[in-house]
Amino acid sequence: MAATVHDPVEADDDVLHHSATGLSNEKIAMWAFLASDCLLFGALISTYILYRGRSVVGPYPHGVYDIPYTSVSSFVLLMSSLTMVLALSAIQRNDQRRLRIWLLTTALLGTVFIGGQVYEFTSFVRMGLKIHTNLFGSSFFVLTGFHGTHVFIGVLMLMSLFSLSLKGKLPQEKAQTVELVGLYWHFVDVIWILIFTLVYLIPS
Amino acid sequence: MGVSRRRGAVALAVGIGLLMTACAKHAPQDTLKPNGPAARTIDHLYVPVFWIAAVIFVLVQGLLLVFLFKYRDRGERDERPEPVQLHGNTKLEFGWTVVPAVLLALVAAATLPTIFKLAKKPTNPINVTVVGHQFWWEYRYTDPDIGVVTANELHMPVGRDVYITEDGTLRKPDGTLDADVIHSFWVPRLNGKTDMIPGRVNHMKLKADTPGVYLGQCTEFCGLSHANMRLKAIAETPAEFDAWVQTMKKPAATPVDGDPAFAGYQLFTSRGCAGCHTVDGYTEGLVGPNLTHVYSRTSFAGALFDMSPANLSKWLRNPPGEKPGSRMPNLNLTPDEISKLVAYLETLK
Amino acid sequence: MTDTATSHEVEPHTHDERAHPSDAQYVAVALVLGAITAVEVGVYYITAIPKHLLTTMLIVMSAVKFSAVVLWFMHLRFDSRLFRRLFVTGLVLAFAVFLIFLSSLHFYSPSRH
Amino acid sequence: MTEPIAYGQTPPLTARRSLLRRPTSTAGLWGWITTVDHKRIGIMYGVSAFVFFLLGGIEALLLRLQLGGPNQHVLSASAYNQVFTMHGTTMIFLVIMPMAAAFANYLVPIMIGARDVAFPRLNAFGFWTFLAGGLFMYSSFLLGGAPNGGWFGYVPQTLKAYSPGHNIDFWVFGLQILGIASLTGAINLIVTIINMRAPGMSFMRMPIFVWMSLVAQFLLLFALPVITVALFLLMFDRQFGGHFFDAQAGADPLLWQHLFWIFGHPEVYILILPAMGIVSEVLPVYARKPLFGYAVKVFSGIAIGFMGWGVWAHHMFATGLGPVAISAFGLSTMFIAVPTGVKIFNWLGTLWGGKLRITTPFLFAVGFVAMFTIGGLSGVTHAVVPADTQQTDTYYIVAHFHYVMFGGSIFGLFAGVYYWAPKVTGKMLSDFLGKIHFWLMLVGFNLTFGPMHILGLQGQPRRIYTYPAGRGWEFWNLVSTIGAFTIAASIVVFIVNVIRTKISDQPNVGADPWDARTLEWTIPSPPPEYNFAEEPLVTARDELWHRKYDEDGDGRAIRRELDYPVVMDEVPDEVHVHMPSPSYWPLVASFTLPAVAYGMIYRAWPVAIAAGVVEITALYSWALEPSTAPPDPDEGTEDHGPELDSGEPAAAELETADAD
Repeated sequence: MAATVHDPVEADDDVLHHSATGLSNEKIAMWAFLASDCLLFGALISTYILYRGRSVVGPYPHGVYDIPYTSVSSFVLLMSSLTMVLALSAIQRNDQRRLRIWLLTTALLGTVFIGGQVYEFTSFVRMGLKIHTNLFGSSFFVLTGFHGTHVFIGVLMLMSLFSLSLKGKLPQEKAQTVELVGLYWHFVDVIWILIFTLVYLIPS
Repeated sequence: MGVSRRRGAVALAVGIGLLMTACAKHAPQDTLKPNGPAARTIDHLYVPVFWIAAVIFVLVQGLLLVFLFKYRDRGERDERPEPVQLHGNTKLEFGWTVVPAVLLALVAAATLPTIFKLAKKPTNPINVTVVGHQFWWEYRYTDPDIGVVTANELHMPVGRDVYITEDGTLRKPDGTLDADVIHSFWVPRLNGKTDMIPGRVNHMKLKADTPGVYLGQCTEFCGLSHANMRLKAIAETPAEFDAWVQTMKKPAATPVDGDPAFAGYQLFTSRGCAGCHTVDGYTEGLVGPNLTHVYSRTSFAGALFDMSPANLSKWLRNPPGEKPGSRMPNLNLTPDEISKLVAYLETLK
Repeated sequence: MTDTATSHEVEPHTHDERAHPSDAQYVAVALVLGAITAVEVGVYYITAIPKHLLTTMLIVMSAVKFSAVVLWFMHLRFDSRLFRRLFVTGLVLAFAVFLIFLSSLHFYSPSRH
Repeated sequence: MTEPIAYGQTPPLTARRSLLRRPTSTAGLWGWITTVDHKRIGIMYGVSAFVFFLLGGIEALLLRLQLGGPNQHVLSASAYNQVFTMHGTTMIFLVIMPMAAAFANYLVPIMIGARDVAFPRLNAFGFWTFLAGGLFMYSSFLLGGAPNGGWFGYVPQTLKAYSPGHNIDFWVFGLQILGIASLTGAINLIVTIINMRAPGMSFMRMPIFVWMSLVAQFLLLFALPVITVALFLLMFDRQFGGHFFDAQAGADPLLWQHLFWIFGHPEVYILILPAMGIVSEVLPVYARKPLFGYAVKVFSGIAIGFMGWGVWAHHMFATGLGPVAISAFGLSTMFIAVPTGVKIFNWLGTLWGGKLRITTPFLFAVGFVAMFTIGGLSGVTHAVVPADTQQTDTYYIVAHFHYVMFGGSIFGLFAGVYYWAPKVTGKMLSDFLGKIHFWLMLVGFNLTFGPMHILGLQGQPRRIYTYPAGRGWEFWNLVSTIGAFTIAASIVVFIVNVIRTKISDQPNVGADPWDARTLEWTIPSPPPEYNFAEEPLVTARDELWHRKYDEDGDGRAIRRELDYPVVMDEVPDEVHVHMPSPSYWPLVASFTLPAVAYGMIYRAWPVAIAAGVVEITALYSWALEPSTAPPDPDEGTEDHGPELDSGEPAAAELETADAD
């Protein structure tokens, strides 16, 4: 069973007591926030698409992109979604050991992704692409930087959960906290799925 | 009742106001007095919509007033029972959804063809490229038989379309854009406005029915002197227009030593004017307006001042003081230098 | 008691939640996702595919991946309809608005190359 | 770092360690500053917004003085540009939006029978962030010049190349901070309305104000990210050499306009929908009839909300989008008038056959309908695209949107102020002064903005700091200026009314002075901190009315003979409801944001980084702090009964960190 409010473990939770829909406030809030974030990334991705092929000076995308490299880091982020959902599954079974393992793995995979992005950014800069070089530089760095910031915040939250769990302060009743962080984490992942296709793979 | 009378008075005032607009004698930028086909097309579209709106206005405000009067609680004397608790009426609500929708569909049916009609490229027009600068207008007559460059005052022959290209993609020889910020070109009695946007190219057409000076101005906020970025469209008979073209094609006046203007002519380069202004055959500045025939214009500095030696002197003393944000700096000219420069400018007819 | 908080359900609650998948199913979904990613990168290198077809294929594949993560990992398939409506509203709005925005620029041609 | 407390567990007192000792008292100034009570926050929203309203009003008077005649020298060109920019920005972001937030905060919980909003501390954070953002933006006047690019901030005018000072930076960062405030508020209210309704309060029984607030909050939820992105792009262009709007580098300045208006048009409905909701609450009470066509009203509100996303480019009809695109946007703009018109006719239907008590709130509500109708009609003329190319960027537009925003929103909000003032304070504002206020305002308003239609048609552009004589604009500009001062006089009457009422010793008005219809009138005025001593059970739309009145065979209302009270006029003794505890963290988290912004504007990176660290610390401390503090040992430890806990787990809180 999952951490919905119908979970017998959570049935005593306060959340249920003042809910008109039977759902938890926090989860509605998180979904509302993610729905809102769709427009944030929508605007950023559209900006990138609008400016595809409009830079008047180089470097241009095909000159700097390293598709195999980015594919690997995309795969890493994709797999972190799996470990995230396994962490949630673990806390719902009150399996604290696996919870910690999977939280830590997810945070590590996220860190690897960010590390990859840092490396990618620095190599682009070495190739002469900076935020002020051209339209491509501006829109690429801002879009992927925004996404990277989202991942970074996610890693912070995962590490916080991990340390709470170590201190024994993440009992099964708090599975929803893990679920909320998970929702955020998966969202960051699906945005990257779009970015990987629309920014890197689609030919211009 | 006070409610009705006062609201009636307001409605009356608005109505009278609109009438007064139509009759106002000195409103040279009045959109309700079109004097060209485009502006008239727009007017013919606006006026019926205005009257439809006026009917709905009278209907809604009238009903409000009637209800306020008829149903008001008269306190102690009021012996009506409590109102019927009416929750709605499907037929009525359906009606006042559908009727406005139908009215709007009619308006749309009139609007859409007009949009395309106005967007149509005119045949055999005079082509003028307009570039908006902070805070003045540059006109380049691009037809090979005209080939004139001027500023602020757009000359046009009556009865012939002028096809305006607001080109925000033009670049100076050094590669930088001619355009700076967004401006909007508007001559209310001839047509609606069109923005001139850096990096984009927009078009509009102007045509005047009768000779005259049609005033306009920039309508997109463009900085400190947005209010001072004015313009004139001068519609003339074809013969007058041709004569103007011929004048503009003449080479610039060149004073010879001994002329009173000669000292000014020399100052023009030595005090830096030439760095920004073009005088054909003499200087090639690319920042300010082309001055080859500046004194043939009736106004200057974004059509802010009437052309006169006194106004020119005032202007040269401190341009940003006269026109905030002007890119023409205060050159700290002495009164003597100013009068010499003005003497030179007066020869540039 | 004077202070029972608002504990009840207002509307007939639609029990549209279903049990969440097992770990094995999660792994299976992840394997599919990985496989699609591999195909994505693969087709990218097949130069024989015409550009428009390639673009379509890539967009379809990323939409499938997107949906898989949202439906399974984020449990949107299993959770309350309310969450689905919230998220889909945002998503569809974003798509619609920005598609209109980008395509409206297509009607404008003079300075585009 | 404090320890998290599991839900429903009473934390051990010794375990409480915190960077700041948690505030315990709800009394005095600190009680207000650390409050998480939605009603106090609502009041603070209202008072702050009113102060900003006065500032924005003074700015408007300065503008009108300058334009009262041709070639005036009250303001320089530079000052004029700052003042008109700040007037627009203030009235939209610091007056109408927070005023609507004030009403929503105060009323939504008590109208749906809840004890607080879903996230009380997030609510406090939202308010303080709004205030911090407003003060931050106004500090620019003291730091070298206020924003001067217009409330629409069009590029390239607002790029560094053309606005090299820090003016625009204050605008960019200020709006960004205000956006954070609005986004948190939107999420909070959405969750509250969806999830905190009392038993029986189904969606179709919700008061219409709650409905309109819900739609407006959804519009905020989806519109704010778009302006956030636009402002970020502008920030990158100005601060870090980006090229998003640099035509020289191949960029399209219209990107800004699209993003701005994709936000900006829904924003218009964000500003008007709450006022429509207020008017729809007020008219039925004084007509003694239910709202005509409740369901249609609700759905037209939702329809407006949706259609509001497809009309943004009508702000750009002169930008050369091409005939196909402008035809489409012209059509969508015309048809958004349908649901709007339906609303107007339904208000008329509400008055029809009623027994109208002509009170101040009623007059303001009727004034709303009358004035908004004018704004709506001139709006239709903008949808006629060719006509709009004559009207746009002239005073015709200024007239139009003031009929919507002032004749609409502000009249509606004043209707709400007069209507709910007795609920908030327990005292009735003077009806006599209120009516003077109304008539002065109505006349002044029409004198100010009516002539602007004419001026616009006569070709007077907007945003001009001066105009020459001889354009035919002198007379109506003078009238308009006189009108503006008439409005100012009406505001003075309002202030006198408020002060007189405040210092008067009139007896408490009781729970239901208007013989009203909705739940908020069942509880004492002002309501106790916990709102409802007993959770209400809702059986009908207009619950209170149905408790009081039955209908006879003709459908006429007849008062029920009851031997028990249906409202609670006084706060009962011996009610123990454990409410969320006050907290410092929202305050710290809010006021750190301007510090980050100052650091970035002045490139004082250590300041920005230090402030960022404080921000993160505050958010962490907040996340780990239980929403309800343990009982104070000095206070005795009697049983507080079940808590109304609105626990906010770490994850949800951390979200606020990246909500910007």
